[in-house]
Amino acid sequence: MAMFVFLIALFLFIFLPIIYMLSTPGDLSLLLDREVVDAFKTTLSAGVVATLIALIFGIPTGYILARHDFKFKSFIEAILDLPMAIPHSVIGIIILSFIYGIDVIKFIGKYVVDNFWGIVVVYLFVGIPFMVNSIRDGFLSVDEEIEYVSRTLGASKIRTFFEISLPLIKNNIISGIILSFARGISEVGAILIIAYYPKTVPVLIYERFTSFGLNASKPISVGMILISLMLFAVLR
Amino acid sequence: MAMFVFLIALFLFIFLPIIYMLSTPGDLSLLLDREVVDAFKTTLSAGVVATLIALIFGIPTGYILARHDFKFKSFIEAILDLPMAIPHSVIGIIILSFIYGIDVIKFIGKYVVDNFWGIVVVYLFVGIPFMVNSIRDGFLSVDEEIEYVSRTLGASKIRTFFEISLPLIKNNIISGIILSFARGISEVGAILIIAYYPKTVPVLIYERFTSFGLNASKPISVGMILISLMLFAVLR
Amino acid sequence: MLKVNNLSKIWKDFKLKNVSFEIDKEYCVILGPSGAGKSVLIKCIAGILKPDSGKIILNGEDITNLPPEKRNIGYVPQNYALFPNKNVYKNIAYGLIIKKANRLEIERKVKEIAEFLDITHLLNREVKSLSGGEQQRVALARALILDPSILLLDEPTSAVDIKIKESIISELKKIKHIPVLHVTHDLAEARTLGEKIGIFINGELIAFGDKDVLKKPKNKKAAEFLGFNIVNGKAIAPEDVIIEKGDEGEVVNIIDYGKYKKVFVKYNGCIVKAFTEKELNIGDFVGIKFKKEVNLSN
Amino acid sequence: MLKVNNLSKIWKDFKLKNVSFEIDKEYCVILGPSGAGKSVLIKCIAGILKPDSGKIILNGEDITNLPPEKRNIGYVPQNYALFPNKNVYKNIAYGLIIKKANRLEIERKVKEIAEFLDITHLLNREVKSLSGGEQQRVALARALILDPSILLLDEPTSAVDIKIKESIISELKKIKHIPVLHVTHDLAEARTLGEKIGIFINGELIAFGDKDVLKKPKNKKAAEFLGFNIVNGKAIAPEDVIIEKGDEGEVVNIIDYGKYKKVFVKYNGCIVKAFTEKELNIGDFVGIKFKKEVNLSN
Repeated sequence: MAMFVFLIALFLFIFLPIIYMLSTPGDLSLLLDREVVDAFKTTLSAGVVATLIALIFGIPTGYILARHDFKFKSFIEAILDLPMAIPHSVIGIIILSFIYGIDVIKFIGKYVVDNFWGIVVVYLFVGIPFMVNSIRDGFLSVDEEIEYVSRTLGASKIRTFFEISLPLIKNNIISGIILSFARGISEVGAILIIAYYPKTVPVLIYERFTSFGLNASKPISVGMILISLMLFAVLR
Repeated sequence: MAMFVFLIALFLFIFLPIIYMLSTPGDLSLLLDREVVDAFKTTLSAGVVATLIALIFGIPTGYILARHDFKFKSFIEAILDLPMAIPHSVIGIIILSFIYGIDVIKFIGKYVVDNFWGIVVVYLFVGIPFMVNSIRDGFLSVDEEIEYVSRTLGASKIRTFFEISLPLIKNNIISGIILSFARGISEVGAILIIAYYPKTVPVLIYERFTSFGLNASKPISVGMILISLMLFAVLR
Repeated sequence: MLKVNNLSKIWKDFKLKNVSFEIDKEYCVILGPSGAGKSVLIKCIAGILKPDSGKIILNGEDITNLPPEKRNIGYVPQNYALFPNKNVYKNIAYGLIIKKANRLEIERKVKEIAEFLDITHLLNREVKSLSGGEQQRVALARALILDPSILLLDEPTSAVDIKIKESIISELKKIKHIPVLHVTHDLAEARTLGEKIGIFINGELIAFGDKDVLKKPKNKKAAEFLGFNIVNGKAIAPEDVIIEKGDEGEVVNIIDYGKYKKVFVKYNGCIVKAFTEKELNIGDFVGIKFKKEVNLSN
Repeated sequence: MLKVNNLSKIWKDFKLKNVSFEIDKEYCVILGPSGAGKSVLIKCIAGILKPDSGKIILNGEDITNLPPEKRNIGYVPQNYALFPNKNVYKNIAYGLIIKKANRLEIERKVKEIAEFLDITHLLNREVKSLSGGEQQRVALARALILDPSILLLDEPTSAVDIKIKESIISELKKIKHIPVLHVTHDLAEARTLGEKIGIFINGELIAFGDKDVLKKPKNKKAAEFLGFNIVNGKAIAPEDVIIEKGDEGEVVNIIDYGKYKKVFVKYNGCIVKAFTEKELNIGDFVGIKFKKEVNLSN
């Protein structure tokens, strides 16, 4: 039972700062400030767009990874996981170097750098592993025999996919959406490098902190925490 | 097979920028720059310290979560997961607010703000969920009957823990170490707020980028990617 | 009528080697130990696996390269694989819905098949709440509702206990109107259900024919799998061993199955299994007589 | 000697209700359906679960509140639970190593027990490479090496096929020197091994005594679990049903077990199970006679 001391220590280390923050949010009317509202709009809409793209590409990708064997499969899986392993500011540098480094796509630069679509690109980049893994794990948990039976009963491969497999992984799709959305809107390191403007909430929090100090950034942080907690509650 | 288009698109979206970056690293002699070497030292040593602390607290915590049922258990598990859900710059604000907000611990501020230990605190905060989850999942995968048999054979609870359970989760401990270490050294949002100094590598990359532009930050980024890739390779 | 011609397939650790057989409108049981590749055979016929070589002909049509949805084959996998997101009714109706049958016809047919298999009371249940035996019947109903050209059963009783197994066997006996191919490792199932019987070991169909196949193993491997005693190169079924008074063999083990005892007798340097209703103890000496012997080819 | 006194325990979905019994240096089999709580009983005696009330006395000492490591009890769980990170030798030696026995003594004892259970050839193997039957023997050796005051076996044959089951039973028969408490759902195991027999249904020990317990069920539940036919409030063992010529009953199902057939006969509105060696078909009419009947209390 002495072990409980360690558990309680870790718990308090995380719990106390968060609960203190939520109980002393500062002047919440700051959340109505035009710049703050715009930042929330930017963050959430970029999150939605990036998550939708991740979903559209993630479903077929997850299905293939769960159901097919092919050359270099584990290499491809490793690459798709890689954004989780790369430091955040490095991700910004990687994306920027690539866009400016390859002549034929240089023109994309103006749509990405300091642009809404730059935020989407970063969110997508960091969110993909969460989406793909959730969906792949979902398909892996669906017994293949169920799909086989559906086919012997007259449903084509594509029909079986939509009638049987996809409905069975509903929960994995939801958690993929939440995880990749939450990962996206959390990002600040890569965003500072690629798209300082239009400001996302984490960037604004950083800016307010450096320009006006802790109290100026607290209410916005509380707003962001509440969104995260909501997503997190849905996930569980 | 049309589905493969989606998989290939996602793969290239992640793979091309990274491989381009690695193939055009810029002037790698920059890595020998005194400030760069110091930043690597700071980052890695803070990572090691934070990971060690996480390990020491994570093993008993993971064991309790896997083997005991108690009131509020799922609440505690949720809180221990929470750092994964909170945006990075918000984490900085949360920790800072807490330290400066509670009178009796205000003195800690000088050991944390712009200090090596501040980096450790942040790394620990963001790394805990990875460590605890890996270790808990490890203990969950150890059949309890094995522990029971060990006890009927004369080993006390504590002896069974060290002779049987702990050796069986070796791989989970290793992945817990890598994941929490990698998560730590990736962090930049919270670090910018709590401990800009001593500079960690991600902070230095950000600073070089804003002060001298893309090319000045590329070689350092490549160095950081290589470390991440190495850790990632060990993990798999 | 199903005709399988020189079918070969390597899949994971399993293989089929040149399997050929033919069945008419009859109940065919293919018997083999676990891991012999029986499921691979079933999956090739269902169209789930593509054979490496060989032909599958169903009612005169070469279906070797048809996708499963075009074969009209009823398939009941080992774990039943009910659709977990649909209730029993929807599971059974699935094939008809896919075929866009009209609602009244679907209702009528589901009712009919549910009555036939005695599961009318289950129709509104969720599949998660069903017992193993109930799941088995629902899976059977789902396959039979489309009037398939053949029914494929993969170890239908391997996941249920003995009582349910006996009741499933009695349901399966009712299926008379279409050919059935049933693979199993269970001898009692083969004896009870099989009109045609195949013996399948290590990817090869080493015997195929009527019930006599079970009584006349061709080689040692088959004889051992069928539980025969092997004495001096001859195979003797345990039921053909008569235990008498005497001192030729020593009883080394006895398992009491209630109605009779299975005894293991050390005889001529080997262990002979036999059944008896006599009261015996370990260490007793007995006489042994063989009612029937089968010569083994190798 | 083990004495269990009014033991009660609620754990997960299982419960023990006031279980009392006593065993000497004998082989005791407690028989009950899966889910009856048999494992809970074993775990309470091993000290893994703490009973809610009641006493456990082993060789005169009250061990109810002792931790498992102080009880000197051999425990073989259902899944064997070998230590996967140790080889067979280290698994068997574990208890002696914990007790800090000297190396030579450990070697000698491991060798001895390995010979007794015929697993000397396995000592250097990794446990992952063992078959179910081999794992079972290693687990047994690991428990027996400490000369426990009692050996607890939890469904020792539930994970293996029939051939291995028979060989495990023959190993278990060798254990004569210490009391054994063996729980199972398998009737043949109880008949073959049990010197004392208990019947355990729904957390209650409804019968306990010598082998006769299996032949004289006290109530309907026990009779049904033991496979008896229930006709007019009387229990008749299937082996006590004689199938003759006649027209009292209609054969509704036959399972062919080789040596004999199990037949299900519709008789007086109920289904009577019986064994016969006669050639019968479904739909045949037969006569029925009961050799022995047992009156049921409720």
